[in-house]
Amino acid sequence: MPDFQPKIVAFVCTWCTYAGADLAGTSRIKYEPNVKIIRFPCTGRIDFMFLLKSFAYGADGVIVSGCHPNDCHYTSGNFHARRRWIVFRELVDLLGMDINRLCFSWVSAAEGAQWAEIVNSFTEQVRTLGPYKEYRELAEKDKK
Amino acid sequence: MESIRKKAKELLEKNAVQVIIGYGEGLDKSVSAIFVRKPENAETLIFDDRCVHNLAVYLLKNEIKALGKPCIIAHLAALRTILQLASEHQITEDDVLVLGVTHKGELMEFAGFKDIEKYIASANIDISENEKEIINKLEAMTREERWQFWVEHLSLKCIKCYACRAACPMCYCSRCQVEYNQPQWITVEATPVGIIEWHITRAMHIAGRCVSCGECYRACPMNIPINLLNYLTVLTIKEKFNVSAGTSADLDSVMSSFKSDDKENFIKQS
Amino acid sequence: MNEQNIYLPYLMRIEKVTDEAPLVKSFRLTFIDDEVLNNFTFKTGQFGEYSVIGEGESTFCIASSPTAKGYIECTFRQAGKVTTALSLKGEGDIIGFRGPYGNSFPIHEWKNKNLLFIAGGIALPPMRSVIWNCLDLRKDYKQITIIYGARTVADLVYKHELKIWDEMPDVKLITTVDPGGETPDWKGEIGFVPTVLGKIAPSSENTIAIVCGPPIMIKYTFPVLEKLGFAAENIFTTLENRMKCGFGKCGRCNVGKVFVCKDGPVFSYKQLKELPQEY
Amino acid sequence: MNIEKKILKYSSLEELVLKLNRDGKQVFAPVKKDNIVDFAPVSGLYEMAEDYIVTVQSAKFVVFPNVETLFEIETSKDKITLKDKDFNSIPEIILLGTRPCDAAGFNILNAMFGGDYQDTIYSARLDKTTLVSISCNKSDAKCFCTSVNGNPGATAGSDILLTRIDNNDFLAEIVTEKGKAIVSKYPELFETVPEINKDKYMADVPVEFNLNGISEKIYSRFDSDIWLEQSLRCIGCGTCAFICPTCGCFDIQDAYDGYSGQRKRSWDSCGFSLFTLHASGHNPRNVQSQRWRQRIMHKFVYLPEQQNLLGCVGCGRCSRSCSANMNLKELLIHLKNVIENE
Repeated sequence: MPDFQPKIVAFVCTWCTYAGADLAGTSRIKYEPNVKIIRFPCTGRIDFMFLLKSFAYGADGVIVSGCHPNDCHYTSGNFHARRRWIVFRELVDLLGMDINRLCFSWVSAAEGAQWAEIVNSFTEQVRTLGPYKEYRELAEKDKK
Repeated sequence: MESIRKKAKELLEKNAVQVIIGYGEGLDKSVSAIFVRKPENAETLIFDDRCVHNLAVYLLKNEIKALGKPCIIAHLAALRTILQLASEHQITEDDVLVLGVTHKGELMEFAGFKDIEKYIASANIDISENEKEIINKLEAMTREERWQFWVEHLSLKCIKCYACRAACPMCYCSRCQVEYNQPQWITVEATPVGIIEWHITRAMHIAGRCVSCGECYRACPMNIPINLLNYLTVLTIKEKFNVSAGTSADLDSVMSSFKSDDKENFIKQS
Repeated sequence: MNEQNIYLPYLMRIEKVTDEAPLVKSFRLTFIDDEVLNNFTFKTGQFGEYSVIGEGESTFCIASSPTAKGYIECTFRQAGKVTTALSLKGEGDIIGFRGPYGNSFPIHEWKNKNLLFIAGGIALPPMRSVIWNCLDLRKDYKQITIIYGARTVADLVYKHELKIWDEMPDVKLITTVDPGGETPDWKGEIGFVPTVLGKIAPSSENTIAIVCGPPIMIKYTFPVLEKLGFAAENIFTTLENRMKCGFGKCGRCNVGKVFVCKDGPVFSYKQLKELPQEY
Repeated sequence: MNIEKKILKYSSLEELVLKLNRDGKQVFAPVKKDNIVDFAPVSGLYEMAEDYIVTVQSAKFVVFPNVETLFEIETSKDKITLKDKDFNSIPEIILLGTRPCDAAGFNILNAMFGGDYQDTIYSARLDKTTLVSISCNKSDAKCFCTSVNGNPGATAGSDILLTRIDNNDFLAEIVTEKGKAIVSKYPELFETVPEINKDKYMADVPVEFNLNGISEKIYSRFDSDIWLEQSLRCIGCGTCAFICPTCGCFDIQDAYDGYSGQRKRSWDSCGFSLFTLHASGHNPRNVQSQRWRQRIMHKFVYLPEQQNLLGCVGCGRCSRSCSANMNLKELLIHLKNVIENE
């Protein structure tokens, strides 16, 4: 699916990853425009339902990124998030959802380049996977 | 069985408790929970291998709390439920008198929650082999097959009767997330993805608190193996965080506590 | 009405929006489809299901009088999903309306009688409909007394119309606010509606009493009325229960044997006494 | 009115199912899957379950589905269009294998959805539904149809009632015009019948109680604590209401994404707390005993008085599927005893 443009949603924490993404911008680092960044106070605030709703409304891939462990502005938000994603990934994997469309990362405010690299590689990964039609088509049936 | 009746009668006569939550038989020999309040009715209590219901689900119901201090006949899963509810500050030692019962029907009296913890530490609380077998079989499938399995079982069969929520002793929220409509996270009616979102939410909200009593599966009128989703979180949490729910009355809530060295292999970090 | 899909609402345009009190608004609605407008009739006391298309439906009475042609009015407090969406609507926007449903105040039986209207807080809307209906047939009725109370002065709805009623020579209006709810220049009564009713003590001779208000107010008002000699069949009220369909199908609004939507919402106190406390 | 009787050989029933499918009808029959028996579309009689008392869910989904679109919504910047439901998109459905209690349930739903506000969506589905029921040759401890004006061979509500007789053939009682339409469309499948005594093939369902005339007594016990006594073990889910053939309560919700959507109706239950919750937070039925009382009152007091029909057909589904074992037959016996002894 070379010419497929995946829709990627990124839920990021404002103190680290968002600042990192900002740094990528100010340093003129190019990265795939497919990603739509949504800013949250902390990864601890990112609920698993946001990910499910993203897929239901048309996302093909979702990134969740925040501060490295021990860097969290609220000291432990990322630790709570880590436990949540460990359990959530296993659960949706058992359900047969495509966990290759989920990308979790720690990106600090100084890691503009790393952010660009993650977005580019993940966009490429989702591009090869193609659109996440099966979940979306099921969600369309919700409307009927 | 006889020892349970004798103990129950004695407790009611001494007014140590006001109601015995135990098992009884209907006219057609089907088993259900009964609430004995008079000593002379103690002989309606029974116990045999048909008595699987997790009676701890009744401990937090307002109309039952209004009856006064209960004594509960608790099998292993119910004992773990009581400890888990205690660790979540829902019940204290003097709220309930716990009468343990082994699967052979032997009565166990406990001095307090600490006593129960000792018994549970010695008991086998793992997920049963055949349930692990089913989960392994699911994990052996390809992703698409698994998705097809759950779409068929959940999206096309679940009728959203919420028996799984009502039967689960851990689902005691006074107003469940699906009962809020600003925003309406999960559709009220039984829509395909709405059903999947509901069952993921239920499994995530019970994660780290499920004592694998199997009531959700037993209550489901459509016989959907939804307990497998909870058991998967139980296995994951045991393996990754080395914690089992309902093993102590002062356990930290698994999903709202953490260890700085929790292990994982998927978070990208340069 | 029965060939048609009974769940399909009429589309209405919002002509006028009035801010009555904090979180309380009134809409004046006109029918977009003239054909519907021409043969739309209702009786005072009936209600409807007002819907924000895509959000859901909410149940309020028709607050305008049937004698006011060409439009209907409703008043609502912003409380849940639909009322919040409604309160964001402005003049010219389109909403849905299903109705009229339910029974109505038997105003024809009240001819040549005194009328005593007692209302509390946001329950004035159903009362307003019947008050204007009677005022428009003023000669049919003798003395009209209105006792209306709210928590604070700001919470009084239809402030503009209260003035009109106050200035009417043949209407006695008493407004009150709960103790502590008064403003420095407040000239009305201060006290809960049942106590003010006891103080005013209107005669029950040849008088019909109509009471609308929160359950707590109704509970304390009925005994006062009985003490004043009002017979139970001469006291009327409207009941409020959760509703979805509005015509006795969805099964939730019943009080004992009776559906509030189909057999109500208007009940006499005599009927109420025979019903269990399920509202 | 004397009901026309025919013989329908087993092979002819197989033939009938094939022909109905071929003629564009959807045939639903009880099918066993993941060890529960429930209605599902069948293309051949071989798919139909053999040994079952009743299906887990009732047959009401054909006329009152779990989710039903009331109308479509289309919105643009300044225009809202509501598209009425397309009635002729509703398929012709043949329900094969409903029990006499299921069929009797339709009469109660018809009364609730009819009346002065006729639900045209419900009646459109009803017109396109034909019930080819099969009488019961066995029952279990949860059945009590004979105690609520029914019996294992009752024809009420069915268009054709089949009764399995010797060598697997069926006695067919042609009850309604719809039944006659099927016979006249496929005359070759139906043969004239020698005199047959149907009763010897019927299940034996003992009469447990008789509720006629006690609805007033039940109502007078509105505030008795018998409701608490009976409902202590009820955990407050929607199972009994959702699988019950005579429960027709529903919720209305909008599904909308900003551009298009529907207003939908879906099953609801008086057992849920949200059912009567006011926007102010006040709830007239705040605890489970009040909700259990409403369930009994609606079926055994209000419906008999409003529609002069008992609101229960004694199929026992609620007792079989209830995880708290709220056994309706026993609870009604208990209720009757309490009333008689007081």
